[in-house]
Amino acid sequence: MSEAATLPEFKPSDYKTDLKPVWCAGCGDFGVLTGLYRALTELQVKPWETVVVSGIGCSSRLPGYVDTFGVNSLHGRALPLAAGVKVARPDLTVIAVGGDGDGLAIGGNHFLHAARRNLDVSYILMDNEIYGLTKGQAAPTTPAGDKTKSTHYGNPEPAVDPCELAISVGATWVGRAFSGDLKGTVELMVKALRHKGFAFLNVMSPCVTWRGDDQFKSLKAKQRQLPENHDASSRAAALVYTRESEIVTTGVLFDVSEPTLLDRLATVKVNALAGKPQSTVADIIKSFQPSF
Amino acid sequence: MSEAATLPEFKPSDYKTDLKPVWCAGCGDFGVLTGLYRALTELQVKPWETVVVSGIGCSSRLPGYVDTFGVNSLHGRALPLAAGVKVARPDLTVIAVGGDGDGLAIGGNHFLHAARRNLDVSYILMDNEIYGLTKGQAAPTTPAGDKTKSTHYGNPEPAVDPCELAISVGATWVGRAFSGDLKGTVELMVKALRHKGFAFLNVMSPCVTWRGDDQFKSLKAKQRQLPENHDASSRAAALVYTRESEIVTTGVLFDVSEPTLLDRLATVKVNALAGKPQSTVADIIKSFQPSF
Amino acid sequence: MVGAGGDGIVTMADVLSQAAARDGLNVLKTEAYGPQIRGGESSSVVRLSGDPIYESGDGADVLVVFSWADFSRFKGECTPARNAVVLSDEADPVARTPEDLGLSADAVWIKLPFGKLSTDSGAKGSKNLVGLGVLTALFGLPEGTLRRAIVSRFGRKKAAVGEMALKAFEAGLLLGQTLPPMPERRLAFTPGPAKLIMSGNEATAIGALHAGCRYFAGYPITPSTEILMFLDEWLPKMGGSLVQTEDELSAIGAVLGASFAGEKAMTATSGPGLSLMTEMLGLASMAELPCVVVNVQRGGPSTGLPTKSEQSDLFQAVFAGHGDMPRVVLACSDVEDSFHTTVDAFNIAEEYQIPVIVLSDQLVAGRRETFDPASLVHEVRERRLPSAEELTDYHRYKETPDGVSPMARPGVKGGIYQTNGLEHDEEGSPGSGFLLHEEMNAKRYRKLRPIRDAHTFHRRYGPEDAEIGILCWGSSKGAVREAVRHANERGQKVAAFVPQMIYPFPKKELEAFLKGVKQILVVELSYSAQFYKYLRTFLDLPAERTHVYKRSGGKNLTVAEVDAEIVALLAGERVQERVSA
Amino acid sequence: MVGAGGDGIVTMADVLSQAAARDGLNVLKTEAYGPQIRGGESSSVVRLSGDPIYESGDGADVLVVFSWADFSRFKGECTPARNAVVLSDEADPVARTPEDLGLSADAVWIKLPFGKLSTDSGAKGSKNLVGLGVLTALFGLPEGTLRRAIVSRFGRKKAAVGEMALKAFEAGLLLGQTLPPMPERRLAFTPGPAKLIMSGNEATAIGALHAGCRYFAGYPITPSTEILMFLDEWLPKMGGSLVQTEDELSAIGAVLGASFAGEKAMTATSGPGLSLMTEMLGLASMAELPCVVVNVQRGGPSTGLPTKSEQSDLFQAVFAGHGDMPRVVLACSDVEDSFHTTVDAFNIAEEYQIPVIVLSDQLVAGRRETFDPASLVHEVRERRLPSAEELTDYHRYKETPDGVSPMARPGVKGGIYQTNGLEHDEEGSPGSGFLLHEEMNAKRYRKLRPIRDAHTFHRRYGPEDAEIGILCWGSSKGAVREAVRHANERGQKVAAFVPQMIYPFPKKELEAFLKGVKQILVVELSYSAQFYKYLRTFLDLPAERTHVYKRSGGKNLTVAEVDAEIVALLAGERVQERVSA
Ligand SMILES: Cc1ncc(C[n+]2csc(CCOP(=O)(O)OP(=O)(O)O)c2C)c(N)n1
Ligand SMILES: Cc1ncc(C[n+]2csc(CCOP(=O)(O)OP(=O)(O)O)c2C)c(N)n1
Ligand code: SF4
Ligand code: SF4
Ligand SMILES: [Mg+2]
Ligand SMILES: [Mg+2]
Repeated sequence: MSEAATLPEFKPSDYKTDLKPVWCAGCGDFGVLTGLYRALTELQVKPWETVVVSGIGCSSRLPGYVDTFGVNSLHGRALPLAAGVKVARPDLTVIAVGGDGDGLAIGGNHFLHAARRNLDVSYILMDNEIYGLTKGQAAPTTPAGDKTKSTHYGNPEPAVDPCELAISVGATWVGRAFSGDLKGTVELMVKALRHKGFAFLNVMSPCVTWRGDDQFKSLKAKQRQLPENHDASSRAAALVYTRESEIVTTGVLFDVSEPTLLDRLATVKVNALAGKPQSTVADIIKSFQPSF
Repeated sequence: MSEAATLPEFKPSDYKTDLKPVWCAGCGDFGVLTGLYRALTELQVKPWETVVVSGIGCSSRLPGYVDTFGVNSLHGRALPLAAGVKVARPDLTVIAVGGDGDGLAIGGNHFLHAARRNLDVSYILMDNEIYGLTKGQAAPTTPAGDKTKSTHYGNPEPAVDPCELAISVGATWVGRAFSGDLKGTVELMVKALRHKGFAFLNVMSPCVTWRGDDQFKSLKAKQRQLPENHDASSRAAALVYTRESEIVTTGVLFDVSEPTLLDRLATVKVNALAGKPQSTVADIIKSFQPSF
Repeated sequence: MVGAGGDGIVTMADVLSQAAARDGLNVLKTEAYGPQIRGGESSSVVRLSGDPIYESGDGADVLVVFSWADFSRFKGECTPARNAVVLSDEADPVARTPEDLGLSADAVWIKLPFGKLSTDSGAKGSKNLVGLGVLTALFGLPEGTLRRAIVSRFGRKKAAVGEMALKAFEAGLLLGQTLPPMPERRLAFTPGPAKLIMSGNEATAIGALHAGCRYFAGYPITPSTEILMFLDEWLPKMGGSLVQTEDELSAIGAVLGASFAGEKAMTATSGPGLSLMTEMLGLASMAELPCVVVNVQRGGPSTGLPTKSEQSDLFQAVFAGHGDMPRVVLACSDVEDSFHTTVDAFNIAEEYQIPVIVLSDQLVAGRRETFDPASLVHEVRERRLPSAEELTDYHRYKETPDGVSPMARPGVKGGIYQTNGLEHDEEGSPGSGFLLHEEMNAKRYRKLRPIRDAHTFHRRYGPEDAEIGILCWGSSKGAVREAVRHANERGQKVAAFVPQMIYPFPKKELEAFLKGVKQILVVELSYSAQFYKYLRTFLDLPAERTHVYKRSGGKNLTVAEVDAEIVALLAGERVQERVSA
Repeated sequence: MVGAGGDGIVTMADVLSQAAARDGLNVLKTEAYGPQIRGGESSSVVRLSGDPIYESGDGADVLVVFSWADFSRFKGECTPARNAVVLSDEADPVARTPEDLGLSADAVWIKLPFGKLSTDSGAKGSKNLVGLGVLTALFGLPEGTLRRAIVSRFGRKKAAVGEMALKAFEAGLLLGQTLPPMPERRLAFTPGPAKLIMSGNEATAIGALHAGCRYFAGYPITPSTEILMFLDEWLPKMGGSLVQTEDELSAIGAVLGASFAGEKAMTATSGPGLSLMTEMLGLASMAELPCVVVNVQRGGPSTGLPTKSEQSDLFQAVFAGHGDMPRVVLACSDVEDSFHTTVDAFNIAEEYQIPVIVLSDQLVAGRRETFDPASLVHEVRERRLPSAEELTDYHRYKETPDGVSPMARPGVKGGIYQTNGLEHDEEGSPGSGFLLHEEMNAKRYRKLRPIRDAHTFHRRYGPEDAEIGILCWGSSKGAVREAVRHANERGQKVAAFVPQMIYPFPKKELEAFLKGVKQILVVELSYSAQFYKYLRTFLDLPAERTHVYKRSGGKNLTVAEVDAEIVALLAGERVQERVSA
């Protein structure tokens, strides 16, 4: 890193608020939060030029702990808010965060369309395969057959692989991390934040309360790094590492460069002006005055 | 067809109501409607044991023209309604229909989850690459760059391929048809209706009013049949025929057999009863009476 | 004027309106369509006058019908006056009688070869221009201006097309000149400076741009889509952005995001969309995010009557939302007012950091009206930003006397805060203590007082010493105002009060209006009498002197309806109507 | 009782409640938690009596505190009476004084080695059971039943665990016996037959099953999730189905689908979810699809105070939705009532084909209460189906005197129809004519009349000749009822009226109640006084004799608050409060 040579302006603690996380001791989200502090530090993002937006859930409490601008919005609506911020203010760094229920159940449609539009936002999903905040109901990522507080006799629904979904619906950068692997998580966050366009990072982030300590151990055991020679520009190659059950592959699954929503909206403006100066309200009003 | 041997009980006209479609002359949806009459006839489905559910849009007017039970619900909500009907009454044949805006914009989340659950419903999407009823705004299927009533300077959003989406999110049967090809459409509808699980049929159904007559002609020119040797059981093979631009391949892209939502809910019941007789409210009440 | 698909009714009405506006006439134009998606029958009512016009008029002085079959589909939307001049196509196979139409003896009915003449003139399919020609000859419409309007409309791309169109017009003109003149029916007016002519939706969109709105997110829905389409054309030319979102949840979400980011932002929708936005409006209220939501009412409930007007989203606008959720509701009552109300909406939203809902309706939004370009002037207010000093120890939700705390813009050092929809303290940090909740509720509601005090928007028509006081809102204003004028002309002491601010309500002003009023008449197009019930929540409306005229929408309020109520009231004959639960 | 995470407060309260219910005592138990997701501090109030109990009581007679640091987080949720017996852990590093707690001279404070004794007894981490033992010895709780309750709770899986738990209990018991006895403070009661004990959410779910509900679709949300989880366990055992949907839009959509298909169906949610369902409830109203939506209120607006109670979703329930949209709103006021209200909701929904919203709240839904098993009896009504004759020429939306048209079940030959959210004729075919719209609005609203006439659900407490009439609803009933009893005991003529049916409202019954009442006091936990404003929409509430006691939720209504209002009112000292816009 060239930044390392000069004294960095911001330390990880500069991104930390005074609020004590409400999370359970041992919650995977602590790892994500620490990772984010470090990733922001590595990128030396100015806190006041950064907005972290979330929905509702344990994981969605995260913006309160990051000393940048932040919005803890409504369950499922992180991405619409994030889109509004970014399109209105392209100068800001916008990061959306939240849980698997938030992003894939109630927020699924926004995920789909943010990815399709290649919205210039990084989206970090804390995937614990459960609804944490509401005390342990099945999420769209909960494996079929699992017993939860809302699936007493086994979950009757197959789980979705968030990375597969992201790749299929148009995300231009897709990664998978494990919050127990801090170094890897930071690395991936940095890459996601550097990506131009919609970057989706699925962080496996255990819920010790509703999925048990086992989730940590089993993820640790299952974690594999992507092979060095993985071709992240190939959709087909990326899809090989989705719907895994016995292993969990972490790394940058997919990474392509496509015009982003902001690029395309900029083109719209160019086309609209067609070389002429910006219009004023007076111009518009004039156009309503019959002038034949 | 073995049914052809005996005199069929229902003719296509038996599935027709007295209501005159409000569609523009030449609208592609006429082909879909005629196709559905024929498909129902071929399957000899009992009209009173069939429910056609739609959202809102030109295409969503269809249930009013089919003499089965029908619900013209809300914009984007055909699939939730259809799910309620089917789970509550597995004995009924349930068909969901609607437009690309209805199913992929506002209704995108339900599409995603209905497919993931492998809901036992056939879903026929009339894809005209536009919002017809509201007079010509861009749909999620409108190609990038196209000018519409809401994209004066060219659509800044890439289009989604509904079939790719369906395959990626878990539909177990995915087909593409062209409403100008009645025979092909009927064949595919019959197959979709026979499929056990979530069957998604994307019918390219031109909007002559907002996309012009060209859409018909160009689709006709672009239409290709799937090769005979296509392996519909392979996700990867199916995906080859998505995101097409110069051609439009029709046929059964994907067809696999997986436990359906109803199968899994049946298992839940079996697990719940664990061989014991059904519970009564009295049993429940008793469980709240301290008995130590 | 009424015709089948392809008869060009819409164009005919449009050309006429444009020409009249060009010559400084007042114009009010409405349109209606059949259920077909496109190419179906249509009708249009154009009212022209040198005097002010408040609504469409109950009965047309002149009725042009190309197809009687289609005419019958527009019952209630296109009715001739009893003494109307009716011009119909002699080739129409359907026969009608003056009795069918309720015409009186002094009506005039002329059957003309519109279709034939159009073909003969060489401009096939131009019945509408032939019709315009006839009208011009018969009623003294501005001939030269109409010619220019036609050329401008049809000849823009190809001069030949314009000339062809003119031929049809001239043919009609000639035909008209052969008809017995009706001097007493001719339009009397002096040409003046050109007026603006636009729809309520357009005025709303222009109001937004004038107020500084540079971000719009929306999802199409009749009858509001025109706002989205208009802004799609203009916002990029003004450096703004528009996103057509995947649904209304996303639209209002993006608006709040843009607002948080410091932009003036809005969305526009209609009933179903507003219902979907209910939860997100609560976030706006709780997190104190300025935003403007324009809701163009149509017939409800549910998908209802998407192309018809109604005033039944009042409850949704004023009361919807879980929890105690302050918001502001404004209503626009005509086209010009749509501009001003939208600017007011932004001013209030930004100054008080509160969601503002603008209730328009299909009637106002869809009709075209003329007005003076000079009237589009309106002060623009801005958000309160933290001062440099405030930024040294910034609390986003600091308690203030008026409840408004300075709101930092992202990018400003020292302005950092995290907001949320959870109850929160002055910093924005979540808290669930009762006292905090009570204080914060009080802070959020406190803002309503200065809003009401500073913006006592309402109109008042009729004499100061009125005996009958009519209360109505929104687009009902047109018919009520005209009815009040009629009554006053008859010497009856009738006045009307029309609030522009619906919530909070200009209560003092209403109470002042009602002082001395003997009988109160509430007029509205809502089956369940939403306006009346809403008024009751803060106003004592004694049963013995309060009357409610309410009905479903689907047909615009007519002057005759209001007239009849006034007359019955004055005669002591009005039966008290039971308002259902 | 209050403790840190791990102190086992919840279990302690639970075991005590179960044992008391077993012995036929009346029990009312509430719980509260800190903001931590899990493992944080918690508190519980358990009230026991041989007499009826209406609410938690304002101050606890006995306060057990394992940690004073945590105690301070439950201000308002766990307060000792002035003369309370306080039992605290002598090892607690935080010091408190009787003055801090507002104790009077006759209070008793004993510091005990809860933690130490638990460790010494061999059952480490069982402070709670030691505490139970002490309480039993001091206040004469049913010793034997408690032992059995402990064994049943802890020994279910492993007998040894049960025995260990018993040891801690016995250690506490012994300790308690060494303390100076307080005979006047002992619980006096005669054991009786066991009572049921359950939460409001459980009673609601059981009510639904009793009413015949066999389909549930829902999305988790505090504080309603227990209903979903309960039904997830029981519905499949009863042949029913439950689907946890992707969101609330889908939940209510699926419920309407199931209802169309002929099943009794429901969903349960809380404010944010209800807001999201607004549009779909309009479809239910328009298409006349029976459905039940249980809304467990929490603090709002927006995400608000998710774990606290409030009565601020009244407007949303009664008024939300674009268009004129009839619906029915019921409110349950205690646990047993939750059962009956839910059955009523299904009965009304099914009989009248209308969406019914049941307003519960966190207080009623989350607390546990005892009652007699025999009280869970309630008639069940069914949907009106078309007769064989009606099926020969079936019109789904046939006009009828009460507005209810027979509804065919899919699968029935001859019953075919297509429904929709567009305005429609008797067949269900779309139409946008004004007359049709007016007729159909009338049909849909007409149903409210028989509903109101047949179900005049309300409660009335206090003397017939009351001078003060209190109006409240939902969970406020408990404190109000108790306050009325106090007042009556003081000889004051105070009565209360508590509707169970909120919309339509039992207006005649309320008017009868108010006859003779001199002063009216409206009591509610809504900052903006939603109930009061709602009452005004149909009731004249003269300012000079109407008083409103309203405040935000977040803290339950106490008897003392209501008492104070009554006293002030009677003394003519109550200052008229300004209700904000
Ligand atoms: C509209 C709405 N519906 C439901 C809820 C309740 N709710 C809050 S968080 C949550 C799910 C939490 O799961 P997830 O998003 O995976 O986050 P986690 O707690 O697991 O981090 C739900 C259902 C809500 N707040 N708003
Ligand atoms: C909640 C809501 N939002 C918007 C609308 C308006 N609306 C009706 S149909 C439609 C889109 C139509 O497009 P599509 O679904 O593709 O159907 P098509 O008309 O093209 O067949 C829209 C936006 C609505 N009825 N309800
Ligand atoms: S409940 Fe689970 S997700 Fe929530 S804070 Fe606790 S461990 Fe983390
Ligand atoms: S507008 Fe388009 S989609 Fe709608 S009926 Fe006409 S041709 Fe068909
Ligand atoms: Mg989760
Ligand atoms: Mg379409």
